[in-house]
Amino acid sequence: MIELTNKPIDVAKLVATAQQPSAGAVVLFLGITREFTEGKQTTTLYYEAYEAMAHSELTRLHDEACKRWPLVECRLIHRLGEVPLTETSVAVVASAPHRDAAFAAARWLIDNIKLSVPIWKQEHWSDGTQEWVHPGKKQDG
Amino acid sequence: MIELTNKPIDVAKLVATAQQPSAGAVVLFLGITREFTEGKQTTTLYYEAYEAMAHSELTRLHDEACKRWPLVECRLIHRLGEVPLTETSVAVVASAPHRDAAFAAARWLIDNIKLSVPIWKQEHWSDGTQEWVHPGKKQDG
Amino acid sequence: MMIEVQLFAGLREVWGGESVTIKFCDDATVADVLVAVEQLLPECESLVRLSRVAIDQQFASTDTPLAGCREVALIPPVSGG
Amino acid sequence: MMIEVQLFAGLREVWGGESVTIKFCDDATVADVLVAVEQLLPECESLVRLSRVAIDQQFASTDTPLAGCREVALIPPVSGG
Repeated sequence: MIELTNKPIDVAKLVATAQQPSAGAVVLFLGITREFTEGKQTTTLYYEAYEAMAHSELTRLHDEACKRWPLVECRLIHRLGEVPLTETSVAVVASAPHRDAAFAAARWLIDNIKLSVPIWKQEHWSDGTQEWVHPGKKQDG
Repeated sequence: MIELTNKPIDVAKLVATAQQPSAGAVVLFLGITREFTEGKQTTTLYYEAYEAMAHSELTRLHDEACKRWPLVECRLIHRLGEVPLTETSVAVVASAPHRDAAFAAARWLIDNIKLSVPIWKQEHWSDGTQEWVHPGKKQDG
Repeated sequence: MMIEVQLFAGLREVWGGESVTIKFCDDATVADVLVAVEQLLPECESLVRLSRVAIDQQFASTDTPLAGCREVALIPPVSGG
Repeated sequence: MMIEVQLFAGLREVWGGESVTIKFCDDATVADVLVAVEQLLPECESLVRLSRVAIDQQFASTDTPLAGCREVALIPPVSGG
């Protein structure tokens, strides 16, 4: 199951869906809004998506993970719009009979979400400036 | 923070404690009661501990993880007594500025909990028999 | 042929709109999209060079032809998660 | 000296009690605890051989002396988690 949402992510509900009788291990990863990045202070973050493609990329990653590992449950949720400090922007949960698969799948999923899903974050810095984050980008001009 | 408890583990509360402003990544691991192990069906599990030593071993692992990785929060909880199917016997949560540390710490902690914390599980099989689990043990007699 | 190229994040901000419509030759490819947007937004040169093109919501290699595609988007480096 | 050795899980079940009190020489070590329990519970031989001894709630090497210790426990392979 994958989801893009403008609302806060209900982590308790998400973890509960992964707790099924054939699973022995659940791994949850949350990406949350951090206050400091290389000494600069974040006030809040906004996320924008190319929604149709983000949906299909998340689905592709979900299905690929289910092929690679014997997962009992696998869910990916990304929040869009404003995500205040300490709140969850992305949640990945994977459950499996044993922990190797659950850890490997959760790690692979978040690594690949960060590589290929068309979602972007905009930093709102404490000095009042805003900045779209594009990894690898040098400052133009 | 480490805890041994006879009550169900409140996962939502546990994860919330890890969501602090200096963290960007949270990893939660849950060990849950699985129904089938090598074709045998589990009805329920019981956990017994050498409580004083389990407490000090969990504390040692917690402190060692906090030395090895730059963790913002780290909590270990093990439930004792009966843990019904799909419920959580052990919860490890680690948060850190970045995900490498959170994943590595959570994985190292659960691996080491399973090696050195004096807690034992008793399988209650669907055929009515009960069995203390001691990894590596050959059947005596 | 006229092709509407969708823009996002830093590119959308500089361009000031969600898409830009560009005229291409009938045998144009993905590589031509990158060149055209770079000329249109010279202040985003380094960002465009880091971007990938998605055709019909899938990443496309630079030699993919544009003819017949329904949706073209320029995908600057992503930062979700 | 008389030493009370705490037992857990499969060992406790076979012995039928939470601890066993055993007489040791004054210069006895952790290795002697393992030998004594193995003789006491021959049906648990393989399990005792896989077990570690904890002295005052810490795992102890086999040459650790018993004299002066407050708490001795036999720790069969653990299965928490």
